Amino acid sequence: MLRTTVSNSSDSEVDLLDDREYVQLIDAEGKRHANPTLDRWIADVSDEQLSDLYEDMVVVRRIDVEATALQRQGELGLWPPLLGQEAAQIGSARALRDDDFIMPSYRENGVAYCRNVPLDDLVRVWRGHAHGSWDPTEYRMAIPAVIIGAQTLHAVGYGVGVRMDGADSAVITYFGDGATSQGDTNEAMIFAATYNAPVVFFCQNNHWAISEPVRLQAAKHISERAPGYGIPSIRVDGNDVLAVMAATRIALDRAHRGGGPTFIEAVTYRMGPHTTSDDPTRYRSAEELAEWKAKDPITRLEKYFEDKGIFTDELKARVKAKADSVAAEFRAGCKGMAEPETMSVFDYVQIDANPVLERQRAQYAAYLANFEGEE
Amino acid sequence: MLRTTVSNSSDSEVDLLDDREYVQLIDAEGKRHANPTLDRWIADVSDEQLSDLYEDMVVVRRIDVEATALQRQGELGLWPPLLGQEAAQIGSARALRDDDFIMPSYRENGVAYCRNVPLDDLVRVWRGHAHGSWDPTEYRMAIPAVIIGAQTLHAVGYGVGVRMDGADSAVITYFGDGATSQGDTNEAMIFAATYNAPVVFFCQNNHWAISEPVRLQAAKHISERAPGYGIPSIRVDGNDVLAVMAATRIALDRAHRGGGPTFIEAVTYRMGPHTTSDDPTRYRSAEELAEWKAKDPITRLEKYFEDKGIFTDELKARVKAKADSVAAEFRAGCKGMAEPETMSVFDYVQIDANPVLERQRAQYAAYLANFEGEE
Amino acid sequence: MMTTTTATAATSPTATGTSTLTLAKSITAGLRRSMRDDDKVILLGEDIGKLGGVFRVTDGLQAEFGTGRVIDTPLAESGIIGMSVGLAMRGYRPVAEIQFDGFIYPGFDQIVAQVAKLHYRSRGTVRMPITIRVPFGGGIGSVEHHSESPEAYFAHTAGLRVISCSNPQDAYDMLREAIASDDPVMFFEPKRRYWSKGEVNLEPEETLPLSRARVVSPGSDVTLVAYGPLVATAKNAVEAAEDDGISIELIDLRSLAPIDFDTVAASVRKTGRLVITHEAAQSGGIGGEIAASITERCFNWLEAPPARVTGFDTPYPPAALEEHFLPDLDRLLDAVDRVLGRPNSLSDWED
Amino acid sequence: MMTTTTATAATSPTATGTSTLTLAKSITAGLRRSMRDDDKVILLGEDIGKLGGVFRVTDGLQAEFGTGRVIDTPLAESGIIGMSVGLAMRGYRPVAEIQFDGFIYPGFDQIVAQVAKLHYRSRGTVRMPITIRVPFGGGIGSVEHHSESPEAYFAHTAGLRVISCSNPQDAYDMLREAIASDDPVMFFEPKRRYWSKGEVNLEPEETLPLSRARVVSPGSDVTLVAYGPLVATAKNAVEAAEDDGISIELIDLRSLAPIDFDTVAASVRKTGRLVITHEAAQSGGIGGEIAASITERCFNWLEAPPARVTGFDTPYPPAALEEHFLPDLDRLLDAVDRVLGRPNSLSDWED
Ligand SMILES: Cc1ncc(C[n+]2csc(CCOP(=O)(O)OP(=O)(O)O)c2C)c(N)n1
Ligand SMILES: Cc1ncc(C[n+]2csc(CCOP(=O)(O)OP(=O)(O)O)c2C)c(N)n1
Ligand SMILES: [Mg+2]
Ligand SMILES: [Mg+2]
Repeated sequence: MLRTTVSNSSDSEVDLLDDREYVQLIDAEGKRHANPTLDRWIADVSDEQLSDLYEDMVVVRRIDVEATALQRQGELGLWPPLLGQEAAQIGSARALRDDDFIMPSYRENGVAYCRNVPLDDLVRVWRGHAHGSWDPTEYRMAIPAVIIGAQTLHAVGYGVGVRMDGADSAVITYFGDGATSQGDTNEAMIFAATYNAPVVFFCQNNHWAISEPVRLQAAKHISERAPGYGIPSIRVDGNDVLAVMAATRIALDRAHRGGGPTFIEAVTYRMGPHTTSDDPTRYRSAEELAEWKAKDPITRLEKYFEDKGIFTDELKARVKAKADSVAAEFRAGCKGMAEPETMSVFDYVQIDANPVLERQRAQYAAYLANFEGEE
Repeated sequence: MLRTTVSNSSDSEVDLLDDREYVQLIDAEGKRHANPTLDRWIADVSDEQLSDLYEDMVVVRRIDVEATALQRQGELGLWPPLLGQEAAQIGSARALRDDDFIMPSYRENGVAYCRNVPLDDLVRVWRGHAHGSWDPTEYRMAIPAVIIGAQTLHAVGYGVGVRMDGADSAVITYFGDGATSQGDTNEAMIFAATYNAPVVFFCQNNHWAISEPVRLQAAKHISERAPGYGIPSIRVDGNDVLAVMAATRIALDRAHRGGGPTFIEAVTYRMGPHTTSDDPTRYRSAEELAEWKAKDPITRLEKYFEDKGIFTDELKARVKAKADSVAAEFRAGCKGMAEPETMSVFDYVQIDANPVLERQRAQYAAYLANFEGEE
Repeated sequence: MMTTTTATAATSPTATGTSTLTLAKSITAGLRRSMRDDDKVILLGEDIGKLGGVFRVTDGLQAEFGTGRVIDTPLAESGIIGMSVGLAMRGYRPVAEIQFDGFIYPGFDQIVAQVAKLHYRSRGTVRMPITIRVPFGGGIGSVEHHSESPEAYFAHTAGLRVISCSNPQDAYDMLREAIASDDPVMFFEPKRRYWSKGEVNLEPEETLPLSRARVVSPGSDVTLVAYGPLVATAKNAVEAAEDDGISIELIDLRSLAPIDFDTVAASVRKTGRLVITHEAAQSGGIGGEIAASITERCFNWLEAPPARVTGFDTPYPPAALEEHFLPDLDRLLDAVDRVLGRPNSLSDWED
Repeated sequence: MMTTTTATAATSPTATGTSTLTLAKSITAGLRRSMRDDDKVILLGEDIGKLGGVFRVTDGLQAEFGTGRVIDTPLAESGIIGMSVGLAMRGYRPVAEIQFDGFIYPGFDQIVAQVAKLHYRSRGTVRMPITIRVPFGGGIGSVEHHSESPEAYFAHTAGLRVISCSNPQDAYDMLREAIASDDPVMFFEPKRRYWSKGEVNLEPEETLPLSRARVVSPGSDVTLVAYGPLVATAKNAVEAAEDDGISIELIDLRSLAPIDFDTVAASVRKTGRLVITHEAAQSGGIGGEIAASITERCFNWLEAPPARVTGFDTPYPPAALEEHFLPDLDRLLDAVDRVLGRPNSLSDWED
């Protein structure tokens, strides 16, 4: 698997911040560009492994498409598509060690997939059955944070705890371009720098925060902020799975070796609506969307494979079969989900006994009992 | 007076940020150093005007000393000394135009002095008579903000309002090194950059936030943060009144001309305790204090004057007389302050009628009436 | 999180006269009217410009008034409120939109420590004519943080006026009065009633003062106090009880701080019985304050202890369970029975 | 803002047995003991290291446990709480200090939306054994933001336990139990009682459970409920009333969420009269919740409406006026007279 990094990061490697551009290995046309700094970090990634990453992206896109369809069918209340952000999520998630912890926002379903979170747990929240689906300890991934920016501080606290334990794992926290305006995200950078916390700040700059373009949040590149706090940063083509993986490995390596926090701005695009309730035609142009469709993270890999002559029918068939089977399982899991128990409204508020709440529970049970036998 | 600026700022002028040092015109030994960028901004400052600035600093220090004494005598509950920060406050405040608005924290008594805030209004709050002393509109200076960082956002809103009005005045907001860790201060930079607000962020880095050294808040120079948000910054010797004035003029000029926000880090030192209740011996060394005493903002000007042969007995006498008279007025104003009216507890909560509160007021009045005639 | 589109538009508001409007559109009309009347009124918030807000309440306003008066802000609630404070100090009347109830907390400090207290702090020299609009409450099947009822936090904060509307006409009138007030006003909008329609007179001759509760329907047996989204539920309860021969006096509280105790007390002195309902958790909710204050004022008139029908002391539950959290018709009627001493769910209850 | 030095130290705590300690020093002792017993307990906050906190409550702890377990943080309350959440997720038991009551609001979002709800959100898989220490209340002649009583905000927040101690022994015991609890606990410390002394058994055999109120002194005529700083004031009232032949049963509430209504109700069923006191503003304060809930439970026992003696619905006033805001002995006795139907300040009051 793709979990061991091949070399140690140096501080110059994380200064891959360029004023206008980002680092890239595979461009929108599927062309592979050499980059001496990044290359050695993905030297171990064989074509076979790259096709695994490709499969991940295709499967995750399929999950996303299925979920959007399930929402239209009334099976889900809402869904936040990650369409277009597959490379950013898969490239970073597949760079993680098993013991690295993930503090996500609500859009990281691709990341959760990489962590083998059960498929129905990806939609439990969006079906309205729960506020959080899985046990974070089991998957080394917290449940999604909806309050923008909140999880970035949790990542710092968790990371400080990791160091206190004498462990060398890292924490990666995902957030959007909009989230960089929240006080919490800025405080997280400050705290992380102060405590040299092993945190990777992974910003998916998908160019939009609901209807607000990124220029409303940031007058310069988002990645240009972190250095002022003493946190090195990398701006990477977020639609280039290989470059994302390299950048994340550099950052993780620093964290694992006690080098402290790193900031990654993955430049990508939210090709879908903010959520299934959103109407992006109100605020963005068809041209902009078309421009970004041309930079699609999946098609560029297909071009790359084609150019190399390895986009075989076998590969296509394998990936399709996987996507189909995941989709079927996903749909069935969603539709077959058991409704939560009525009285679970009162569960897990607190651990210690709360007599006031117990009284409410008992009274409500007595109230419900009134209706027993009715129709 | 010192209110007109002599030339227009260019963007390169505000890039006076050096990785290790700060810009300076008069050093700790009273030596004047040429600085082509800064010099033209204070070319109009004659020796006479410099001696006015000197007088301001001496008077403000005297107020500070008197206030500390008044606290010891039980006349004040508390006092936050500005000892050591006179140049930062006088240099910046005297750079302001009359129509520039000030959003201060609690330590800007030197700034308030420059705005002719009545002397007793400087201590009304610290005597426990009021939460705020003066009418902000009258002095174009808000009442102090005690909640760290809050006023920086007010400055942005005010500044956006100024531009909406079609006016060309600026807003300067004062805050400490500690305040740069608060979410609000960071959000203020983001909002200011987004709206190109005419705001001067004036950080008095006095090296301490109560007992916490600045390195706990910032891994790099504080001034290095703003550029990442698209805000040019200047790091200036905050104990050099002339350099502070030049830096502030550059920043104000940008604001007046629609150039947007600028960040100034004035490197200074809190020579006293955080407040009169604080015991700095618990957390900082005598050596550090001695080191900074050698950089005193007032004595360096005296040396400068001496070197120039203009530290005349007349000047000394004039400044002493002024300080003495201000001190006398200040003491008398403090001690002679009328106690607030009992029932004013209920005043100014809201403008519109509040029957619930009125009932409480009436009931409390009835309650107090019970005691009338007692002892 | 959620971007909800408006239900098919009601009659669009004309400049004057009466229109049929949804509650959401009557807020739009109120904003538009306030902005036309006073050019110091400006709107700011997340996604309120081109998108018109996730509920489309500000739809069309940026087109009419420009980006200078309908301002999309960076994603930071403390920033939105703090910027509003500065604008107010400069003489503006900011109307800030908080996207959903559950996102108000990052702005809590600026609201509680600045907006609420600056007038007091400055001994009357500073005014904070800020309106903070908050779509609140549950019942829309949404995810976490999108269904909360945080009004009690603000009602406990001296210096703030807290109001909530329940129908399109009040939405229009109260919002305009809130914006015109020199005090800061927290304006809680019952989001699940955004699409409910009503006749709205856009040129009302006289309106009920902002701080006054409204007797929605007179009655003699029980006083029922509701506000915001639950007024509609309470109306159903009034009708259902009527069929049962019970006469409920329904009061729409409208102002949650200060509370119009005179109106409630007058009613309770007539009926001797009080039921209060809100979606917020029971402990520390506004219902407790009303029960306590009315007991203080009407002790000798009360035939039964005031009953509260509220959300439970739990976080707002997932959508699939919200019907078991939200007060509904049956729970209201159950409480009416209880205060009347009729058999009800707690008849055999042992404490 | 204010850095207050401790009054001259009381007997310093020995490892075991009973000592005379100030309330502040008993908190120090409680922290030390919890840290010794469990190395997952870590402290974080502003100025808690070398300085020992502005009230010196953490004095000596960084020297004993090192900078790894007594952590000075950057100046940001949201950061302090958010970092605590992450530490808790990693298995630590953070004890966060908020320097003064009025500085908790920047951390409000992390407390209300994360600390309080993560256990519920995660369906029990995540625990938040976080203690948030807050010196609160007035009476110390301080400047604005240093004398507030924000407890009702948290008591209205499902998922939080809210407690307040009134004496050194409880301070020691309750703090230890709070830290040992797997629930998040808001620990409100009555700062103006920091220097009051008492005997503290550092090895108590048995302690009253955290959620239980304490009957401080039994009585038969009136039940008086207080917590935190006002328990001492209430004790004086009990004595003064005794001289007047009135027997007050004083209850120290200790737990503000959940409230131990069983203990209060049992008392009111005996006395028939209830007075509640707190420093926080009356509207929406905890007193209203108690009055409402006790009226609900004890309607037939009550001889008079529960009376509240509280701060007014104003911001906390300047120090020179605080005596006219804070409940004191006379105002308590006045309310006792009122519930007893004796002549009192409101005898001729017209509503
Ligand atoms: C504190 C807070 N304020 C507002 C929201 C509403 N909201 C949800 S997502 C979103 C935009 C987030 O944009 P970004 O951070 O770029 O992430 P993206 O959705 O693009 O992945 C907003 C405003 C929220 N969830 N939390
Ligand atoms: C939100 C908030 N948290 C904590 C405090 C307590 N406090 C008052 S001053 C201060 C230190 C401020 O340091 P800095 O910003 O450097 O300003 P300085 O006092 O050095 O002028 C602290 C922690 C406060 N006033 N507000
Ligand atoms: Mg985005
Ligand atoms: Mg400082």
